[in-house]
Amino acid sequence: MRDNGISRRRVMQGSLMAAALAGGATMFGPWKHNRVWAQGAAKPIKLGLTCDASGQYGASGQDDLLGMRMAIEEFNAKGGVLGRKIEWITTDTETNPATATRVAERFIAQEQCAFLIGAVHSGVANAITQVAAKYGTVYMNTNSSAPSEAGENCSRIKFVWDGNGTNFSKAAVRNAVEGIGKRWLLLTNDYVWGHTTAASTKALAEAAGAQIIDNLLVPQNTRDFTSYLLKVQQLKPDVVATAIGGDDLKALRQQITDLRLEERTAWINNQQDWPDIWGAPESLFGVFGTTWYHKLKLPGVDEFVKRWQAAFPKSPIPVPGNVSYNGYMATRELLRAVERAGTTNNGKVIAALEGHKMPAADRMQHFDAYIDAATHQVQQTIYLARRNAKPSDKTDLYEILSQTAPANALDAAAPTKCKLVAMERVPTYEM
Amino acid sequence: MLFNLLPHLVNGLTLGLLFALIALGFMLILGLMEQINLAHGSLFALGAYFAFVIATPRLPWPELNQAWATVPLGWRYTAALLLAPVLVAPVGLVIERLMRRTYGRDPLYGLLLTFGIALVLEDAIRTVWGTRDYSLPVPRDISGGFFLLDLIWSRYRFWAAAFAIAAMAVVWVVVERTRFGAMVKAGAHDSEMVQAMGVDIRKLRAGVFALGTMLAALAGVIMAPVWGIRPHMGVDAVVPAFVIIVLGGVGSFWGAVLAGLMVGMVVGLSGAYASEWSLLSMYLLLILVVTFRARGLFGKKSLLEA
Amino acid sequence: MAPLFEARGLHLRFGDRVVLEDVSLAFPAGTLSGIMGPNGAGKTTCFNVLTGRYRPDRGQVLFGGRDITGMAPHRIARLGIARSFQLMNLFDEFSVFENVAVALPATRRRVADPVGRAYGEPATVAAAMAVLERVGLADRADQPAKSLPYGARRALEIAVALASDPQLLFLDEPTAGLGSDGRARLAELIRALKRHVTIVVIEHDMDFLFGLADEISVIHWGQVIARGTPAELKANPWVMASKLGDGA
Amino acid sequence: MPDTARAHLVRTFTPTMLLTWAVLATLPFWVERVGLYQYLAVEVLIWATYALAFNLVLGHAGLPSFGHGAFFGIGAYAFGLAQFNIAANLWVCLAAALLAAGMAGALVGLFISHRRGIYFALMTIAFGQVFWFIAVKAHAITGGEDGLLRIVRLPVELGVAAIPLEDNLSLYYGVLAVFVLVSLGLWRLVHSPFGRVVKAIKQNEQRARFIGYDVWKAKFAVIVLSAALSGLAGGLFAMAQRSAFPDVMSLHFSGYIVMMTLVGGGLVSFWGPVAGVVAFLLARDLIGAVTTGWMLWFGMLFVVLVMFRPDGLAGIAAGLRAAIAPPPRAGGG
Repeated sequence: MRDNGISRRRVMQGSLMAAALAGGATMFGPWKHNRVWAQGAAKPIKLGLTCDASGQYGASGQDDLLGMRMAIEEFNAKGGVLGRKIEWITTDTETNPATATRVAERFIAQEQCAFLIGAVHSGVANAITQVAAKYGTVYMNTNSSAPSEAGENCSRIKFVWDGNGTNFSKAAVRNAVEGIGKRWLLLTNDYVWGHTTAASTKALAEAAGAQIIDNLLVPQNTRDFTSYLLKVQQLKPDVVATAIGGDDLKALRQQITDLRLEERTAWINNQQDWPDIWGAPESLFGVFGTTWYHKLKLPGVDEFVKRWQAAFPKSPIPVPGNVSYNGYMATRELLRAVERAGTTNNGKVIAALEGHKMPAADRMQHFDAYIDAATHQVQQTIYLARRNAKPSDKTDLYEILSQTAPANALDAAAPTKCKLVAMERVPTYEM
Repeated sequence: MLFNLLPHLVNGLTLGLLFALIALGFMLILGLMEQINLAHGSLFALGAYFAFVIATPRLPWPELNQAWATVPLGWRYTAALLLAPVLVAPVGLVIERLMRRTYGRDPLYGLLLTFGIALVLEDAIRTVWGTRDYSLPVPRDISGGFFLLDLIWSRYRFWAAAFAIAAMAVVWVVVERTRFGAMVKAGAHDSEMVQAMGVDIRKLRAGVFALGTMLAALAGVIMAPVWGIRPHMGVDAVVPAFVIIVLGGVGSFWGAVLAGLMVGMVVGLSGAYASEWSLLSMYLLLILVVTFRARGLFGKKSLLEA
Repeated sequence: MAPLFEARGLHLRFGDRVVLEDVSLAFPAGTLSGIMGPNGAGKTTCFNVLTGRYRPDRGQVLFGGRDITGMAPHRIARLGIARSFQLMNLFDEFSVFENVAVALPATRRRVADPVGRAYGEPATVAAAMAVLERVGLADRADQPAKSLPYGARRALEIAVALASDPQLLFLDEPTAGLGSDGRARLAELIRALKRHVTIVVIEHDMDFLFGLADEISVIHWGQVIARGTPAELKANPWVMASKLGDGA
Repeated sequence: MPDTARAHLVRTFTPTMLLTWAVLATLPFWVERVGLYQYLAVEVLIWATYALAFNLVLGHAGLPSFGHGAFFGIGAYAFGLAQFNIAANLWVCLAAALLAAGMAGALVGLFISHRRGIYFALMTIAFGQVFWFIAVKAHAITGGEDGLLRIVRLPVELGVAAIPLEDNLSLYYGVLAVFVLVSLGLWRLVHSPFGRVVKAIKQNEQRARFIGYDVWKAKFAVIVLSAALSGLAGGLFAMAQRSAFPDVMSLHFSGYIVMMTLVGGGLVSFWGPVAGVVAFLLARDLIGAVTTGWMLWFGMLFVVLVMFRPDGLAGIAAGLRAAIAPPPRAGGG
């Protein structure tokens, strides 16, 4: 039971309704539940999976969902959490914040979800966060990597599982300035994620001694980059650092590789998501970041990939990538935190997550990771990669160039921007 | 300065030709039938998807697909270019069939009907092919880059622009120099007269719609390597198309061509010198022109204003 | 005395086609004037210039001595000039009553009122009913306009023009599509109206016009080729020979 | 003719109106019993307000606007910006939403009130895109695609007391109050002299001009009014969402409001748009829970309606009524 006013009101409405209907049959909603509990068993814990199925991040959202489902199935296979089975529900959030708000409201108020998981788009993540914060519902932002997620838009109830633009810049910029050249050009998607990422790249590059010769702002939904590419050629920079996202990047990639411009200039990209790569692998270019790769030479990775493939033989993408990985890790760590807390009480679950350390082996990364108590962001290994010239199979698209320890990729400014509200001011619940 | 500007002018020109190509089928149906086809973008997208199925190849019959895959890409691509529009044409004919109920009514109904059809087709594409992006492979001869003005240019882009010119020339000849075109133009203004000439007006309308559909699909195939293939590409195409039509003036062939070039120039130049404004530029151009020339550059008075 | 309405030297071209050439007309108050001419002679275009739909290239339109050349139609209408249309031009979704009621000066004065009840005052209803009474449609007031038979629609077309209580009424081919019965009734109606309002009628039907008009102008090729009383025109063999009235 | 007079005297309150209000007023007591949730009810009311405002242009004035989302969105942003920069007071913020959208409507109206038919539709699309683009682009003001966040559900200040609207239930009744006022006001409007003249212009612009009406001015007024009320609904939406996002200004969302209004029967019925909103949002929620391709099905339904019943649900209902009982005499209803 929620221990705020909501439950009492619900009871009152219920009795009013019962009186009105004079014992009439109760109707149930049409939602597709994944009921896994037998009659009489303990009440299951319900997770609301807020994944895009359409819009700009539809493909990523569905890949994210597979990771979450895999973690849930693993827990259910061993008897659930706290002796309770785990149920889940998902609805298309349409890569649209307004839709995400409604879905979050429904998951919390109507579906009585204990926790929410999932986001790729930062607007969607913000929308869900605002609703969740109102109810105190713990929310895992799996894949939205705007630096503001762990900065000005951080929240006590939200945990951010992806590496962000600043992390990737930190991992990439200094080496590039020293190794490649000092004349830098920025190619930036003209929206919040692009701007914040470009700003952090600019600061880091200038600190390393580079000169930013121009910053070309590319409107969102640009498909034809010819005029920018001509401009890039005219300006003749040593390095082009891009902060272009989603579909726009796919289009850019294709045009650059078609013209072989990668051979003339060094390109540094921010994070590239596996579902975006998978659609057009031939157009990978430059150096880019990721948090995980399915052919990392680490113990457990192969076995994890096999389990994933066995669970989702019909997945449009045949192997898990960073997006699905984040979905899996966020869900698994949330459920583990519930186990550690011994309750679904949100305050206790948050406490169990804050500052939690996750060994490298357990996360299948090179370095230990931890959940930053100040920003609620997972600080983890950041990989730089480029296109694999000698792939071992058709999924082997990356050549991993380096791994950066969390400490060296840390966004130092984030804690000053992030103001978490005190736990006492968060509505509490236990479901 | 001029030397710096020149590449962007060339770019704007090629872009403009492609925009004009996208708008061409839209223009035909709007100008000759006085029907707005908002599903134009979906037909454009279908053309790209069908071409993708043929060229990659991803035919739904495994044996045939295997045999076809051994054919060189050049042939597969050519087949896609020729076949995809033909395959999309029936979809256009179905839309025309549905639209018949709106003939003679307020043109608003045609607009609403095709808006609904566009939503349905976009979701159908999503259901069949998923939300992810695909790319259309292009034969080596027309892909890659070449040097011009000391810069690398996309070969495909010039090829596509040349193709756009050819397609426009064919349409011009069909509309202006053939009996079919004469009948269509007459039918647009006086359907009774055409019927008196012994022509089945319904077949004529279906013919125009089929032609418009094939042009939309053809534009989709041509644009696929530039824009990529994804469910949303239809909306990306239909919006510039209607901007160009309104700018050029409803019913004017040369208006559409000129407007396409203007939009291309404006988008190309703003992309280079005021990049943040490049997407907005075409709307501002539209509002500017239409404020001073109510019916666009070469527009005539039309039923659509009623 | 100056005529109520006067047009002086109107010229109008559409592209390279001259539609009106030096057309001068005068309609004295209290008279019924006719404009006659074959199809395409420029009669309706002339009407459109007189009522503000087109602006002439040259020339002047005067109403009560005031220059109204090129004035917007709604302003001209407010001065007290009303017109009917050759192709019927009604508010099809409205009832017969509302077609007239919306055109009343009382409604027009309240156009900026967004909360009051339209036609709420008994005087408004009475005024509308009075107009319908005059054209013989009072008993059909509640019918939808589009359900009326053709002849009744013709009458309503005139009623809408009358509703604004004009000083000058232009009727554009009021007999179009009417049978002989309908024409007779319409002639009756126009004769009755003539007592209250100055009327100008465009007509094909020579007999219809000859029976009603005080003076008739004949327009051909965009020019006024003859003018006179019905009797004078009947005596003009040239006018009669050209069978201008043919083809109703 | 007392009969005629009575037929044209429209009552301020009608049975349909009171029934609609009553159903909406009791909704929170049973919405969860039918498998729905309070927040959805809030959205239904807001979109219903928006649809009624939109139908002023589409149904009553016959102006096919495909860019109305801009006004809704501007209202939402104005509400948030007023809250942050002027005063965190409900009245101030709602007034800001109304005014800002009304001003945007006036600007657009200057360009389009003399356009007709499809040209009108195309120009509204262009303006809608411009506003949408500006909203995405001006992130310093609007927060760009991240949205304008942390908008507070402000309490109703009544001088002596303040009623909080924090939870969905109280917000619902707050929005209901606005809905009742807007629907009552619009009902009066469409039966006022101004409303009838607008209706006349819709049917026959030329004739309206020749009986002495300044058609452009009337259309301009309708556009401004509809934009302002859409903005008001947008302001409420910002409260419900606790944020404002550019997406509602996109071409798709502008198209959705046309769909909702038309499906409900806005062309023939005052209350039709409300039915359309309910149908659309329920379909989105119910079909959307089963399949992500819900628009495929709803789109087909829409296509069929446009083809066979452009008068929408209201037309179907009227058809059913006529089939059951002989039709009543025509009147204002």
